[in-house]
This record gives sequence, C-alpha cells and structure tokens, in this order.
Amino acid sequence: MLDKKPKNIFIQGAISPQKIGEDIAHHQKKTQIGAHSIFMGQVRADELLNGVVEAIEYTTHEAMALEQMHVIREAIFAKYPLTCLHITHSLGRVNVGEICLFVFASAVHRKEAIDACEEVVERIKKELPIWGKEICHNKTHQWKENRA
Amino acid sequence: MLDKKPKNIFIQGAISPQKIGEDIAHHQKKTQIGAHSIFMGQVRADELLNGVVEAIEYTTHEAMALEQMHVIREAIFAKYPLTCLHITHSLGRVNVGEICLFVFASAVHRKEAIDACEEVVERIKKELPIWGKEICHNKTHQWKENRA
Amino acid sequence: MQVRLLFFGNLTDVMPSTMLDWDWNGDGKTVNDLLNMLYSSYPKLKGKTFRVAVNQQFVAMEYGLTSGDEVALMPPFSGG
Amino acid sequence: MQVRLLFFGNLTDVMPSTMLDWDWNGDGKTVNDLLNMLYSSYPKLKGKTFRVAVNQQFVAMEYGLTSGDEVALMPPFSGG
Repeated sequence: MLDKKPKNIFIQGAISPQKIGEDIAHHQKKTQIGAHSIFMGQVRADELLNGVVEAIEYTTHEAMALEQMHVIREAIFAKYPLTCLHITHSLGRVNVGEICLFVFASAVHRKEAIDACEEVVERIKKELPIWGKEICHNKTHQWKENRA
Repeated sequence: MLDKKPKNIFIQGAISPQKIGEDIAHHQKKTQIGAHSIFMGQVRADELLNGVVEAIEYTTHEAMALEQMHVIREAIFAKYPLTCLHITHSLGRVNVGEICLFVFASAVHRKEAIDACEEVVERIKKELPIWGKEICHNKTHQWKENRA
Repeated sequence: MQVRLLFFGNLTDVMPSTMLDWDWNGDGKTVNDLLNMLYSSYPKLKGKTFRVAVNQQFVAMEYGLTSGDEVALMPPFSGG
Repeated sequence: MQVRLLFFGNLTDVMPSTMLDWDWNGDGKTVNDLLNMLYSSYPKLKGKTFRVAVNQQFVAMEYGLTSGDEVALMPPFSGG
C-alpha cells in the first residue's frame, strides 16, 4: 500500500539528466516492469513582451503541495495498476534548457504507464500550489501561466 | 524538412540508461523545447507455460523496418509540431530488466510531445517487422505476441 | 485576533513581503472581511485573481476566521 | 526461375534456415503457387500465420513473381 506520510517531491534547482539516467537504471531490478513512461518539463527561452526568458524561479506552499501530491498519488494508484511512480519538481532557479519537472511511471504494460504519466502531469500543473516566475535577461519578470 | 534517407534506429543488445541520460542532456541546448515525452520498453521476467523468461532475442527485416520507420516519422512530423523525435530499438539479445525500446519526443508544449510519443510507440509495435523470441532459463523459447 | 497571511505568485509583486501577521481588535471576521481590510491598505491587491486557503484548505469568502489561522492567498498555479 | 525466400519469427522454428534460394523450371508463378510448392516440402509451414512481402512490399496471393525477387514470409510483428 501507499505510505501514509507525503513523500517529498521537491529539489532545489534543476533536475540533472544524469540523475534521470540513474533513476532509470535503478528500475532494472524490477523485472515485472515492461513499460516506463517519462515526462520532463524543460524551461523555454520564450520571447516575452519585455525580453527573453533566461530562467524560471519556482516557489510553492510546500506543505499544501506535498499533501495534494499525496492525494494525487493515491488516486493514480487506485486507478492504474502501476509498479511505481516517481515525481520530482524543482524549486528556486532553473535556467533555460534545464529540467524542472520529472514524472516517471512504470507498469507491466504500456497503456497503464502512459496514461498514468499523462494524468499525473496534468494534475500537477492544475492542482499543485507552485508558481513560476519567468526571469528575463534584462531583469524584468513575468509570472508564468499554464496552458489548459 | 525530413531527411530523405531512412535513419538507423537499431542497436545491438540493450539500450543503456546512461545513454538515455546523455541523450536527454544533449537536448538542453534546444531552448525552444518545453516538454519531453519518453517511452521505454523493458524486458519482463514473464512466467510462460514452459519456464521464466530470461531474455528476448530480437530479429528484423532491417531494410523494411527502416523504410517503414521513415514513413512513420514523416507522418508524425506532419501531424504534430515536434522539435525532435529519436527512436532506438534493440536487435539481438536483451536480458530481463534491460531496455529494448526507447522513444523520445520533444516539443514546445506537452500535449504534442505526449501524443506523438504514444502514437509512435503504437505504430512501432504494429508496423515494424521485428520479432521477439522469449528465451527461458531452461532454454525453451516462445515467440512474443504483442497486445493490441 | 491575529492571522498569518501568506502571499504567492504575482501577489508578491504588490505586497511588501510574502508573509504578514495581521491583527485586529474584537470579534472574529470572515475571509471576506479580512480581504476588505487588506484592500484598504494594499489597493493593488484588489485587481488580482486568487483563491484563499485557511490552514491549507481552500475556503469560501464566508469562512469564519479563528485567531492563529494561516491564510494563504493563491493566484492560479503555474508549476511544471 | 529463382527467388530468394526469407523466413522470420516463428517460421524459423519450422524451416531449416532463415534464407532459401528456390528454383523452378518454366513459367512465372504467383505467390500462391510458390506457397503451395513450399507446403509440399515443408508441411509444418502450412499451419502458420504470415503475410508475404515481395521486394519489401506486401503483396496479395495473386502477385506474379519475377526471377530474382526477394520473397519474405512474415508472421505478426512483436517488436518493442
């Protein structure tokens, strides 16, 4: 069953590709897994009205975010027969080209892993109290807005 | 536009998690990318009637597979505004717990990356002339059958 | 009575800090009453879109506050 | 006439090799004719499910073969 205590999902700064490779490697012992689905969010050099984005600074209400993430995890495990589900989200500054969100769902068959991964990504964007401040080269900023 | 010549997608043996981490890292220069969607197939220790799977040996009609993969790539790029799409499939022996298929789709926004990745996986399984021979510990084998 | 106010996202552009302890004399107030007091002191807050969470649960404008509550003002989320 | 036969997947369990050069005298034959000749020599092939690709294109049973054709017998795919 699921842990009672919400797991931490936050790390300070960007998520390194090397860590992602290591996380994948750690799943090779779980020989019942047949399919992994991964989503990664990467900070874009968007052209805003006032300049080009060079980083996003993420802030959160950590206790509320972890509690809601726990609710999402429980709902996803109840809905899909997953082997495991790992989520990491950055806080603080993440530069353009770096990874700020990593969702990793594994299952016996592909359909469950793919559907669960997508649903987790959508719910994270809609339901977790996290805010992204887009910082431009000229030090102006704009608050990120998520697409529906 | 797309290359005229079909790209190779095959490697001999398993796809290493470290290579996947490196592939992810190589995309950090592409600062227009906002979303990556990855699918990985992993060889399962399935219990068959005659024994437990310890590896799958993949064979293909390489020229036909690469030509069909080229057709799929063109259709996917025509349908989804992707930044890039990378596919690797193993040939030869891949042991239980190792990765045999890696599909990596990147786009400005998440919806395109996720949908394209899933469609590529489905089309690879249905349309590429590749066969998996499940080898058991006791040296018996069974030919893999893909789920619909 | 005193509540602890927390501000997030674009609200931090119009507030002097991300946290504010807010006191008043007398009876309990609703979230709506509290916001009206805040709007008097920080008129730029008034045009903003946000939801209110008290002690980490979203509440309606009529919710009655208790001394010691944490009141978080949260604009639309933009994680990921 | 001669064609080069290629066998894949579970067909390799019932054939002596994955490749076979197959000769016959006289006129061109259809894929169907060729399969009937093959079934006489390799009766275990008969129960198998497969499609036929000639020179890397899937063809119908009535397709007329030309000397030098590559004829691939392909059971259902199971990549990934």
